[in-house]
Amino acid sequence: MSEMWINMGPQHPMTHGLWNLRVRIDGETVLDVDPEMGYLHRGIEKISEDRHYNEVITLMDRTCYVAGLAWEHLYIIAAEKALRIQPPERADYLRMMCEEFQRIGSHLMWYAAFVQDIGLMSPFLYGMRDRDLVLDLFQSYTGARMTYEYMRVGGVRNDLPPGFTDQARKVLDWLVPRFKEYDQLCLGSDIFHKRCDHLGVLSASDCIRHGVTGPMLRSAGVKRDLRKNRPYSLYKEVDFDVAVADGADVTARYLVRMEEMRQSVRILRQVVDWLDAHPGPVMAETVPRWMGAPYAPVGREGYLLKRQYPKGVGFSSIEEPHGEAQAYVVNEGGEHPYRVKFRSPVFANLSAARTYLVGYHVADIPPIMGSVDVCVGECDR
Amino acid sequence: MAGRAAVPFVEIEALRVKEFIPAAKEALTALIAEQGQARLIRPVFNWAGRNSLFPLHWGLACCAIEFAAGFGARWDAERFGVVPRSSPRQCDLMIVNGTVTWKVAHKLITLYEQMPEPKWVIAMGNCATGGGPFRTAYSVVPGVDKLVPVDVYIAGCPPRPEAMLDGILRLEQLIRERKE
Amino acid sequence: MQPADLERALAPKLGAGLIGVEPFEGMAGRVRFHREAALDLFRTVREDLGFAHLSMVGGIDWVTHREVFYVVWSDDANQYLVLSTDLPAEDAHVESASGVWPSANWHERETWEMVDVTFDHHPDLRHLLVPDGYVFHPLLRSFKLHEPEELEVKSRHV
Amino acid sequence: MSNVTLYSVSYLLSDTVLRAIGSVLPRPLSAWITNADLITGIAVLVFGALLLAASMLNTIVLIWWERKLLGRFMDRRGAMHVGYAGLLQNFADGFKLFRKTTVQPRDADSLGFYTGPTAYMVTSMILFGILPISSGWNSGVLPLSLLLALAVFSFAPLFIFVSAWSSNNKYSLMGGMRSAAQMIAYEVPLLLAVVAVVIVAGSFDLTTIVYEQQNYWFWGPLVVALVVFFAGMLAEMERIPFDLPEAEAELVEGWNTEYGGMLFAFFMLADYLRALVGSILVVLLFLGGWTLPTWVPAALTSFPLAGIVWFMVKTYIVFGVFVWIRASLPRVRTDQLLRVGWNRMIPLSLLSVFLAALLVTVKCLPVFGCVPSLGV
Amino acid sequence: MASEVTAKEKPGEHPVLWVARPMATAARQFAKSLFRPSTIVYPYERLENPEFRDRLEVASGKPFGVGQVWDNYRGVHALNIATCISCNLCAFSCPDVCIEMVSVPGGDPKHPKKCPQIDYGKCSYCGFCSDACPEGCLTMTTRYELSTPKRSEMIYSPEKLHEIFRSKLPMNPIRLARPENEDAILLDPPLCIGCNACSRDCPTQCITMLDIPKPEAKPGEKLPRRIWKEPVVNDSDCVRCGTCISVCPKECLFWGTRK
Repeated sequence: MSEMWINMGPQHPMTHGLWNLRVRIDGETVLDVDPEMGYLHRGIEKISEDRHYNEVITLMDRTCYVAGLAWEHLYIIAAEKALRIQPPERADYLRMMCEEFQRIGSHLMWYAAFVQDIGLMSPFLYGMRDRDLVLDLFQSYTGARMTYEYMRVGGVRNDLPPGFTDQARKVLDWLVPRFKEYDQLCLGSDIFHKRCDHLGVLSASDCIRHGVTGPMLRSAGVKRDLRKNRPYSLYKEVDFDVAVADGADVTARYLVRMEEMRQSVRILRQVVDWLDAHPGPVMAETVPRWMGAPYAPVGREGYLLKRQYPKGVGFSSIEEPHGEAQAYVVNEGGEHPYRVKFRSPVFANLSAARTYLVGYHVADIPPIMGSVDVCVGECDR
Repeated sequence: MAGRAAVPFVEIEALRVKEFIPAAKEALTALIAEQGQARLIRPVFNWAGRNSLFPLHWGLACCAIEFAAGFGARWDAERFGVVPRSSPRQCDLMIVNGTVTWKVAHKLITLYEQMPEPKWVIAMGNCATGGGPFRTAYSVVPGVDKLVPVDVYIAGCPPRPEAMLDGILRLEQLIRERKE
Repeated sequence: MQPADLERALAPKLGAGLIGVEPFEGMAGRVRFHREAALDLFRTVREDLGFAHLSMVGGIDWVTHREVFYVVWSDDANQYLVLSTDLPAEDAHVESASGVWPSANWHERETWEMVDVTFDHHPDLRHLLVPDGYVFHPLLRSFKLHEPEELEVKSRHV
Repeated sequence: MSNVTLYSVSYLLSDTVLRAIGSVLPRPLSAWITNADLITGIAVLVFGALLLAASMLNTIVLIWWERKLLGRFMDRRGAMHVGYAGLLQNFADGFKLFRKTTVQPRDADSLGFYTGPTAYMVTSMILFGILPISSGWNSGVLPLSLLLALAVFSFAPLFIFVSAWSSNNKYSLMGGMRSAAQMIAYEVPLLLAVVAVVIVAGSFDLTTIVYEQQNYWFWGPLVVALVVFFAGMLAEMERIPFDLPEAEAELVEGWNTEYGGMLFAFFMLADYLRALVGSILVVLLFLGGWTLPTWVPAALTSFPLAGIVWFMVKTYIVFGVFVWIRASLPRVRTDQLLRVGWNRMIPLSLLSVFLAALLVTVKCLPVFGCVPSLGV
Repeated sequence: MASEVTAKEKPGEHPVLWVARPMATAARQFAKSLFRPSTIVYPYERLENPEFRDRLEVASGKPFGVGQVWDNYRGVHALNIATCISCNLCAFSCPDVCIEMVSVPGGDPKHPKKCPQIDYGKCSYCGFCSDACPEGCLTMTTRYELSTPKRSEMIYSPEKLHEIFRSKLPMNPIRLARPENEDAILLDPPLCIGCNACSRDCPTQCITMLDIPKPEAKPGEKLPRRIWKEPVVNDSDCVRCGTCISVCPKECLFWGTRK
């Protein structure tokens, strides 16, 4: 067969979202790829400029729909830095709990999607089933399954409901043996190793050249986790290890994500214990008037500029489930942020697609792209 | 008996072969118009059509995750015979689950046109219904009903999987009440 | 690494191209430079100072002028650094960083289509997020959002 | 026991009916209607109709069985709201697909586009007619029925490739090519494994092969052949882990991407027909067909149609194993599949032939009859 | 705590017998879910029913949320028209601009009572409106089934929202405490003309117009033409809706910290 271009996407079972992977193939070999993004570009950065600082949070949940709370956390840290607000300690612990549960939820979603890519049918449902238990926890304190709107500038919306921590421990106890089951279904099978070993190799130096972060970078043996390297929130208070693997291939990425979930469980046990022992306020005491939700915005522009709230630029960078996300919030003293810029880890991971796809087979594309864990929402924003 | 009066049976016999087929067609159409579709067969096909809706498997945005959760172990939409297929040729239900951008709009229309008749569309979530929180954005179609005809809207941001199932059941009810 | 150290390290290489290094919360500093010195700065920062990892490129429209900022990361120093340059609005172009950091490629494409800053010698300056042939630059302040127009609804049950 | 075949039943049926009609008709007509040639012709038609009904019904129940089993493997319920426990679900699917319009893509080759699925379906249905169901229940007494079954079985890649080629889609084309390569690669070990069975049984007639298993089932002495045959059948049936031609993740729906409506239903039905035939062949060749071990109480084997019942039970259990594999294994890659086929399966199947020949030569087969096992 | 465990050091679980282990795992799952899969038979079984959750948890052995709170699920709103004060705060705080204040019967004819009408085709269920509601009359309930064949049916009028309120669904119980450092409505006295607009439109009637002494006109100075009254805001009753600021014709009211 001669060379031809095929379009994998935008509607294709491999993409898990809305993007187009143009592939030039010769027989079954991939010669060149060209990802085409933007099918889910919703102008979130532009809409944010027309919204209040707190109202941007509703967009953050939808930016990355599998890791909404992590993106809320990202934005909130940047906005608080731009506005010079310090959240109370309990709120920080709650945010850490959110992010770690979200990491488990996101990785379970990744697991479900990834095993479907290599043709495993039932683990998809196991992953979704266990993710639903995590979402139940979210629902019990934020009030929604996926779009939480839980964090606020200066704290979080509400404290935990009674009985939450016991339920959380029960779910964690349920999850740990499940991880073993997942490993049995994947690592225990010879076909999985045949399918995924030495596939989609992206070496550490290539990762850094192309700005690849997160589990993909750690699978290449680079021990870099922002929670450890530059602890934000209160991550320096908790005890955990960074998951690293050798091989830089699909199996290594699987191993890293699985280990990250185990480490998240470990962090969560500590955080939940702390939350049990230390009740307290969850909202900072000094929040600008127009910050909290129960206030009317004032129609006339210019009024707030008279008040001269401190101007500033906030930069935050967190270890999102997919990698390093960054936010850059410019506060010009108005009620709306002047400019919000996000750095999506998936955006960078996808931009290196040519490096880790060329030379493999067409049938290898789904496992490799599955191991990258594409979330188009945050990539296109 | 108007149909038969127009093209009597004897006359059809008398017609030449070249004219036979259009005349027979006309007679048949008239017959169906008079008596309606076969009374026994229509309910069967209606029952079959509403109990086996194959949705198109394409994830747009947040709602796609809830869509997937609806096919997960907990809600299991397959109970109602709803099995997602990847190829539009084998689908009869397009669940638009997420924000439709102008960049993907023509592809959505193409997919809709690739689906064989009879086909239905569910707009799941607020983005598909009316653009949702992104409707002011420059790149977003304010509602998928501007592109393809929508049968059922499911509100929610995103709708729970139960709400999605409720929407599918509502569509089944609509098909049951449908008049041809 | 403190802003003063950075300035000491950068000034001899860049000369007049360097405007100054400001402190920036949570980072090593914010290097402000003239666009003529862009490529020199990128090379110095990457090779001499070891900032091997480019995290993002973004643009801000300050109406009078446009700012392009680069966030880079060094593993050894465990520090972020912002490089930022101001460009005149009517003639906004700057040297592309994708020769130094390949990861800049897509970020610069996005910045180009969003805030209308041209990157010279960029290998592949095409539209990335918005469709081909889109003439507007949405993240400019002059681009306003509005409620969608009422379009014809194709519902079967109105 | 008189040898009841499906054809003899249909001949009897048409004969009786036509003679009854002929008895009330005036003389010249009655002679014409009771003409032997006409009765044969009608019998063939009736045979076809019966075959169609039986195979369709079985296939649809099989799909239901797979959906329910798969549901339990996945911790969910599967179809349950249409009919009792979802039994009518597949009928609904079938009727719906029957009513849907068939869209022929532009630039598709209409001859291949329509004949491909139809021929695929028809050949798969013929397969069902060849196989014996119970003692004395088969479509016809054929001394080489096993060979005929396998020959018809191997038609499929041709028709799949024709329909894939003519639908003018890159994914279909790649799926069709993979399918053809895979089926051809696995034909060889499949046939060699069958040769082992034939050596032990000494016949190509499936009924004889089953009678040979009255003392011991062949899976005991021929376990290697069973493994090869099972794996080969998985590949022939295109089920996970060998379902590459319709690998959903990379090729949208494989070679049936462009097919919708009734033609898609043909593909579906033919696939499951082939799955059914595969399970039946496993039961016939290795698991003793309709016979049961001798230690089973006579009450369980003596009721009317016991043979058919036990045969179907065995078939559905074997198919359940296929479903089990589908639920727990990922799919392999094309080149790996072919490498496994040529490098592992063929030596294994040769080994099984050798073992079978050895067993027959040293005459130690009756040993298996003494071991108290399932196959006693 | 456990020692350094990384994925690298953890040996991969290597295949024992090709495919045996995953098949054993699947079979174990099959045995577990043979009698009670975790599927909820949705139209007949509902998760929001706590007794059902209890039973499911016992039957399926999964932590299905006994003791979990469902009351604060954010679904359709419930509106108590009787206590609504038409303060407009919900419409103000809606990030998606899906709330419109429409007139409802009741209230005096001069100032018709206005209650929120919500377009569920736009609402993102963020709960900002119910957080903002000072009287607690707009809450969110656990109802989530909103499918409809008509777009126009997705717009819920205040009466329809009131019906949901009367159906006594569990309502979102989270009430946010008001921060300590709330701003108050301040007056810029020289600009005020005493027009009574703020007092007239205040939904909580917390603004009273007090007489102020009319100053003596100095020679050569012209007194402003105005009514010699000034608004005084009762901070404890004020809900900070900003209506007074937006109706003030002279822009003399503003937010500020009261000394």
